[in-house]
Amino acid sequence: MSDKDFRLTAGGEIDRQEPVSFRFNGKEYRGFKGDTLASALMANGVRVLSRSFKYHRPRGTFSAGIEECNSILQLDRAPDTEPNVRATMLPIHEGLEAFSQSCWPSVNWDIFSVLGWFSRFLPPGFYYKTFKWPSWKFYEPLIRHTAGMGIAPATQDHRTYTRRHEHCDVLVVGGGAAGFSAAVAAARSGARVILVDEHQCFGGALLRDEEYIDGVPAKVWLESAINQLRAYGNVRLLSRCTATGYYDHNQLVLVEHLSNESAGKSDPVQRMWKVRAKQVVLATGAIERPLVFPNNDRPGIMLASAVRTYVKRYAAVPGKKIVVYTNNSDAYRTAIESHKAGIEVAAIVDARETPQGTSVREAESLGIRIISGSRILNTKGYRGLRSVQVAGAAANTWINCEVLAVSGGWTPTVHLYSQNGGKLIYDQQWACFLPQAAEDVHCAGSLNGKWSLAECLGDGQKAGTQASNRAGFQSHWVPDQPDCGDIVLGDLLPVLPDIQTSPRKQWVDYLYDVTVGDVDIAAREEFLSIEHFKRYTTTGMAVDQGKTSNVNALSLLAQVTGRDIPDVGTTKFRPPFTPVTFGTLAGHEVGQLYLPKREMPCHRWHEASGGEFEDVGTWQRPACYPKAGESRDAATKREILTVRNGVGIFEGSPLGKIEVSGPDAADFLHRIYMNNVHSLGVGKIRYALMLDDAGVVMDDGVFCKLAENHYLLYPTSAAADRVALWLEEWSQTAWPELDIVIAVLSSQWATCTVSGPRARELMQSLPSNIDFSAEAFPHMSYRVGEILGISCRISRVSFTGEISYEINVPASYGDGLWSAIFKAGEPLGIAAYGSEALLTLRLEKGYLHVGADTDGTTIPDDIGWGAVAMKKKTDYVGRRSLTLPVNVREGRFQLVGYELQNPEEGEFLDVGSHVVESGGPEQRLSSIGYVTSSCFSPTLNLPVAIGRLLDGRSRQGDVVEVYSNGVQRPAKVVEPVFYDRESVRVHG
Amino acid sequence: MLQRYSLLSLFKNGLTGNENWQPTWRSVEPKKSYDVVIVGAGGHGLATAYYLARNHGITNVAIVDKGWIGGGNTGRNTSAIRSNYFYREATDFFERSLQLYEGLGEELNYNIMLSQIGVMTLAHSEHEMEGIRRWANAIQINGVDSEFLDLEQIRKELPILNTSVNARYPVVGGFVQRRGGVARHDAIAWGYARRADELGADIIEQCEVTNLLQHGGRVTGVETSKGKINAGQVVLAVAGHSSHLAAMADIKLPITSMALQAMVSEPLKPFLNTMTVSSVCHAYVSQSDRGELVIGGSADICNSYAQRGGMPVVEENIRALVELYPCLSRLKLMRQWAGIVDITPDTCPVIGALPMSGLYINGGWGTGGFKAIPAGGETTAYTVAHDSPHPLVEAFSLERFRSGELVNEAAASGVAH
Amino acid sequence: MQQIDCPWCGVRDEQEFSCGGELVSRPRDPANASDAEWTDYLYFRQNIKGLHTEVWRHTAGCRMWFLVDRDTVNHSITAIRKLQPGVTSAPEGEVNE
Amino acid sequence: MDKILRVSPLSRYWETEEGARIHRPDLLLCEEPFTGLVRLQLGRSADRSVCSRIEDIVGCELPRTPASNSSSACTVLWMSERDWLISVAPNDEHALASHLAVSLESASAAVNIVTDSKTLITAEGSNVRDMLAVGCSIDLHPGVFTNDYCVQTLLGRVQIVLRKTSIRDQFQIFVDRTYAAFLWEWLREVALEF
Ligand SMILES: Cc1cc2nc3c(=O)[nH]c(=O)nc-3n(C[C@H](O)[C@H](O)[C@H](O)COP(=O)(O)OP(=O)(O)OC[C@H]3O[C@@H](n4cnc5c(N)ncnc54)[C@H](O)[C@@H]3O)c2cc1C
Ligand SMILES: NC(=O)c1ccc[n+]([C@@H]2O[C@H](COP(=O)([O-])OP(=O)(O)OC[C@H]3O[C@@H](n4cnc5c(N)ncnc54)[C@H](O)[C@@H]3O)[C@@H](O)[C@H]2O)c1
Ligand SMILES: Cc1cc2nc3c(=O)[nH]c(=O)nc-3n(C[C@H](O)[C@H](O)[C@H](O)COP(=O)(O)O)c2cc1C
Ligand SMILES: [Zn+2]
Repeated sequence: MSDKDFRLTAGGEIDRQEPVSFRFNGKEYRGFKGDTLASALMANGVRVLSRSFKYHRPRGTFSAGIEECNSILQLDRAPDTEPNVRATMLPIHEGLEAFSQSCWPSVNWDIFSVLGWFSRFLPPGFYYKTFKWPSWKFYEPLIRHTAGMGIAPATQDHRTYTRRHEHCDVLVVGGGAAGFSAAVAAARSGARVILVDEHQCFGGALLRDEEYIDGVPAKVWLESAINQLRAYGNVRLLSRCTATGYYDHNQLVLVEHLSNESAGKSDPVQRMWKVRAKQVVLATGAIERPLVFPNNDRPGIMLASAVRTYVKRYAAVPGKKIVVYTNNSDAYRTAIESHKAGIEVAAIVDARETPQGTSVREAESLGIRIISGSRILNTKGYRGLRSVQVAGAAANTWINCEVLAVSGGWTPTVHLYSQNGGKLIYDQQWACFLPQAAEDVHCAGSLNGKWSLAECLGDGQKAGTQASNRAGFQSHWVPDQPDCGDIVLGDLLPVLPDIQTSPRKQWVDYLYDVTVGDVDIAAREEFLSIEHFKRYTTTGMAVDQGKTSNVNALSLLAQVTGRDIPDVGTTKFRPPFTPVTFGTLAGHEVGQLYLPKREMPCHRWHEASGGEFEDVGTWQRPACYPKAGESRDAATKREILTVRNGVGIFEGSPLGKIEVSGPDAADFLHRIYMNNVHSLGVGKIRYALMLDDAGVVMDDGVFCKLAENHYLLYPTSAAADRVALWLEEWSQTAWPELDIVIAVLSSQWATCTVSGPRARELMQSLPSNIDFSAEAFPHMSYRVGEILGISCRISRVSFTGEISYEINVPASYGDGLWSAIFKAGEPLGIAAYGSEALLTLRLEKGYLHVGADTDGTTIPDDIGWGAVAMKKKTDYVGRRSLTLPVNVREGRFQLVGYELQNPEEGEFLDVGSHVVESGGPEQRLSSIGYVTSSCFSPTLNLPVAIGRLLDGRSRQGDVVEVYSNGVQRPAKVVEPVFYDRESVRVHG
Repeated sequence: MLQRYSLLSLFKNGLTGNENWQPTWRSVEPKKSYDVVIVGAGGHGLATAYYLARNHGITNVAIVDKGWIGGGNTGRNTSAIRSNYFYREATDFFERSLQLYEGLGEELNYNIMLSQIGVMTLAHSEHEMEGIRRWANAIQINGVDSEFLDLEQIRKELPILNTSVNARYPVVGGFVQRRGGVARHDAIAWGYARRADELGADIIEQCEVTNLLQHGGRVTGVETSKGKINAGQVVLAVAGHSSHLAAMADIKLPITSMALQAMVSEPLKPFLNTMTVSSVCHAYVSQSDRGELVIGGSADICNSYAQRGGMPVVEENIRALVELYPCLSRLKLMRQWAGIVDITPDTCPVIGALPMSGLYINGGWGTGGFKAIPAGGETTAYTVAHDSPHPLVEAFSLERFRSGELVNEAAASGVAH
Repeated sequence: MQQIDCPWCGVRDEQEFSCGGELVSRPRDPANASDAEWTDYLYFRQNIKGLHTEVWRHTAGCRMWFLVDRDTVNHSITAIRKLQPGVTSAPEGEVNE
Repeated sequence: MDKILRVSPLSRYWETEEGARIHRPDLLLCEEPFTGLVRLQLGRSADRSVCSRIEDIVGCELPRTPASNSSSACTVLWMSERDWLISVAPNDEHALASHLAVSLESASAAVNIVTDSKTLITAEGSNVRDMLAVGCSIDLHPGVFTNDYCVQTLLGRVQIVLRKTSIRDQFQIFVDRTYAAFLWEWLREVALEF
């Protein structure tokens, strides 16, 4: 190992045969397959990877996992870039390119680091205390400039993300010793098992620690456990897969990383699993906790377990000379492994007076210098640690080193457990919060405060067996007692700086630069609740969500406020456990698949005939059919005039078709509709309103009596699905005694409407057994028969004001029927008309459009149906509400027509304009009505509009002011019918 | 005497080692009795206490909260502020609130970081644009700023928005209230608390009200986890817990409690300078001063008092966000949470007397009561002090659900915020 | 996401269902119900914090309505029952459709 | 006049080279247009005898739970209480419907031909469960979703009826015709993964 070389010559789980080149901050480096970006940079001797958020201090890799708080980088070049990527979790691949964030001009020379000098003037929450004068607006752009971490990409993401739903008996989260022994136990019982781990390789702590199980290296045990599990048909093992959220009723969300390379369109980069587990085993392990001391954030200061991981797993050397600083015996393993790897271990600084444990003895026997009962007082080295100052016997000596491996004990990874509402208890001995036993969640291993391998294995077995038993499987397996050697763990001594006396620049939260001094200030200012404290100081609010900082912070807060740690408690744990890419959450349902859409049976005809589609609810409907060179307006006008003067054809398939039959059908509908149902004769059609129980008009549609106690309802297109559910709801919940059947047949039928003065002529030209003459088939009646050899149902109802035939045929004949009619109509000059034309046609005739001309306050009387509503004496849905005070008083918004005064050619009132009045001392404008439908009528060559107006019926003939976007126009209040007031034409 | 906050005070305190900062408020133990007990130290409860003292000289007031102040919806909302309501009653009220917000930082001597980035409502079809026109015109008529935007203007103001005509739901236009924006949620609670405390009110945390004391049809105090507290008048300002508290006096309310979720992305360098709202792509988003995107959407589907939500809404919100801003798909969700909102049938609040003498409610804020905090506090204080409703909230009495005189904003504010 | 055990179809994800809110009963004789009784039914809710009974419909499945006893604090479901004839509840209008 | 052609909702794909088919390794989806469908619904008063009359006609028991029963002529799928969907070979639905209608004459019942309201997509291959699981939250494990089991559920947010046939790794997806094209596009996108 030369001076420049930070890679051990042997060992590690990297593939030295497969070099990988990548770039960091523009410079090219080489690593090996199996490296993470962090390990590869370490092996290249790169120490400064980032700058901190507030003071822009240089920072290096701190951990080897998801808890990373420093090495958070920008991946790929703008604009196709991805911010906030953890270098510790990212496997490198050829061509990878990464950058430091939050620094300028470079990570080594960052101009904003001057902020560090002013830190005393930037206490926590300083922004609440200033920038108020002249206004926040004035300072905000400046402050914002310093905010944020990565840069958002500016281009569309072309990667795909997929998902999978899955069910299992036992889900095991965590692929360490505990997780695997749980999975094996559960799988043996025959249960369906899923095991997930967020890392590339399974094994958890086994990948860094030299351990033996029953005499064989733990890695061999792991290998055999993996193989054993793979052999079961019912087991799924997922690596690079994080359980991010634990939701109601045992639903867990897993995010699986599939590949890194900028993949082709068909290869999803991530998969979100939504798992419903009967039982859950959490074996999420523990995260090592840093120690808090002055200048504890320098590049080269790392978690002790991480140092071990880099050395053992990646054969990467964080530095040539190491000091270990610990309050427990576990970190001695770092000294031992480093020593064995040939790295100089300058000393182990142990806060405890008399360190004990197997690893302590081993370190001693290797001749490693142990300074017990001591502390680190300070550190030096701006862009990389150079030396540490050690308190105690040797009179505060400075020891040179490049790496300080710290361990303040372990924090069980309780996140998922707590997300699900699990309660925590504080363990004094190990100074950490542990899960309490819970019903359908089984915790195991370090998560449970089990620190030795043997205990973890046993705990895992127990959890796996319990879980499968509770899921209904009998596990007859007698747990074996793994022999992991005689390990003595030693104890742990919590060490916290004394806030009152010690320097302020000791970092608690690295990412957001929260220091010991900040804890003190927040406490002084009464931010005593841990939740207030978090928000005021921003501890734990950055991308790592405080994985390494939260426990130190709350312990310090407890100390400074003289409370016990359990009384301070933790902040709330929330999903996701680690951040989740938006694309993964969106899945396939973006772009054209964003929301389901519906096509009408004659869709392809419209498409082929130049129909311009628009979304009407979920439907794709042609708005109009412009011919080559024709504008939309011109097309619509042509379509309207064709319907008024000749014949047009319209697809009305979205209309609902619901049949209600059975002995009580008439009674049922009589309770549903506002209008009388009993008085309708067979073969006849009636227009009727449906109200909700608050008396508000919900739908207007027609219904037809097919036979005694057999009705066909045609709710409007917009309400078709809702009305079907509505009928079922009343039948099931309110009047289950009524014997009826509700058949929802809306999709079975295509509806082609032929409308216009020559509609009859056209119908009569088609081969049919139906007599279309005016006498035989009058308006508002209904016939069943055959047309063009297809069985059909035809109703004579009109939404245009012209003679209309709504022809219903089984949907698969719709397109054929339409084409045939269109062909037959060509000699008559037939035109297809779209939804735009229909809106104008119905407006000219004053036909109401529920939902547009009415809203959630409109009752029948407001639209002129008051008398009918009150005529029916028996109860129906909504009737009782019509007599509430609000519905019988003066001052309601009533349906009226408006005639724009002195219009220019083609001009009409804006839909959405208001009728205004001014009054009061300040002559303030107020709205007394609206325009709800409006157009320039090509038929009448006049602007027409309808809407609602305060006491509108008594204002007929008045000229009112209509307001839209600053402009007022006079309009006359008229009857809301403009064309064929006597309805001669429909009846023709 | 209140310690004034300013650049100078920061400097001075910096020089003296930051050791002289005073408590922002005093969290105290309850006295035996108060003139007014306010239940709930959210924005509305704290503001009520402040205005009771400032405008009406009533200072023998306690604000009790079962947890920490501002820990309810005030501390967990997406902090959208606007006054673009449809009905006159609502507009006047929310406009008053916005005006108070505009001077609040100065008034409280606390930077609430009001950021008037504008709230832009998008329309995705001609038909939707018609509805929006009706809404925006109503706002203009009511004397509040609202500006129509056509597609070109929107493109210019928001180049990263997906304005392709081939989008599944292409944007066709919209309108913006420029004075709308966001404010720092926590600062509202802390700022009001600091001043209410200074003016004499007692802030009592970790004190759950477990019963309402009554005598002869009149409320006489509250039973709490810290014992009995007598009171001349009691105000319920407990948002999602309104029904639960009112039930202690056998009063039923027209309120349903539901979980409303919000979520944040990882922090990013500023790139989004407007809040957008869309009802088709049902999500609203803004970027905070710390850099994270703050995202909200619709409520979870059923009654809930659990302050957490489920995945369906998260997926729906993010999907909508990615649909509006396809370039955001590589960003990551950092945290999701929920609050319990108190939804009324007309989505307007209930403020005023309850059918028990001395008992008042400030609630029913549903998904949009953060923007209402200053006016809510001001009018509630008035209503309590005069035992008669403030003119701005006469329309929002409980009685309207008996006569049917709802203020049906549901139609106007299609998106929850 | 919650899971609801449809009495007909079995356990399904919440997304297949619509929640109709707490169980309320429509006055038997609306014409003779007072305004107070009627508006009680229309607008006022107990909105219980804890165990309550509510109505759900399996909208994407069998489209049947049924009763669920669910704790609104922790979302645990203790019982699910079919609507018995005679047990009436009021349709909820526009809820979540 | 020309005879009027029937058009399936996926007709546009039939005109392409591969037809309304999605072919991936170990996965095949295909529309089976015009599969005959009859919807049978009974009112409250319909009793056991009505059911046995029907069972005589369809040749198998009416399932009472989310499942299907088959006879040589048809498959009966449970839809809801007193509500079944019966699938038969194309064009056989007319005879079945009139047969049922005649025998149910006086009972409170509805028999409707609904062939045109849905289309049938068969999905098969060893990847079929994984593919369905992309957008369907039902447990598709062969030990749970057994042969003849059938459910109404959501696939890619579209309502479907999903039935396991007796053929290994084969499912039937009945989808509303108006949503069929959307679902097909969704399936095509999702299938790319396999
Ligand atoms: C996710 C989300 C997003 C939102 N987004 C917006 C938005 O963008 N814009 C907007 O204007 N509004 C928004 N809102 C609504 C807004 O947050 C609330 O309407 C507003 O904060 C309500 O304030 P409050 O003071 O009434 O209630 P809260 O802040 O909830 O305060 C009520 C307090 O009462 C306490 N309490 C409850 N029960 C008891 C008891 N028994 N004893 C003692 N104390 C008790 C609680 O602990 C709580 O602190 C949102 C809400 C949520 C949840
Ligand atoms: N002696 C000590 O002080 C001490 C302390 C800690 C750990 N240990 C050792 O560590 C081992 C603990 O075993 P273990 O199995 O409990 O833990 P582990 O740390 O070995 O394994 C847990 C695994 O779960 C993964 N994980 C955590 N949360 C996850 C999530 N949400 N989604 C996916 N993966 C997730 C982690 O990345 C890790 O790989 C034992 O060998 C023990 O001796 C010892
Ligand atoms: C406007 C706003 C911005 C937030 N930004 C962050 C953030 O940057 N980081 C973070 O961890 N949480 C952030 N939160 C969420 C809080 O951490 C917390 O989840 C929320 O206030 C609800 O509280 P609870 O999770 O403790 O229940 C933010 C919350 C709000 C309301
Ligand atoms: Zn069901």
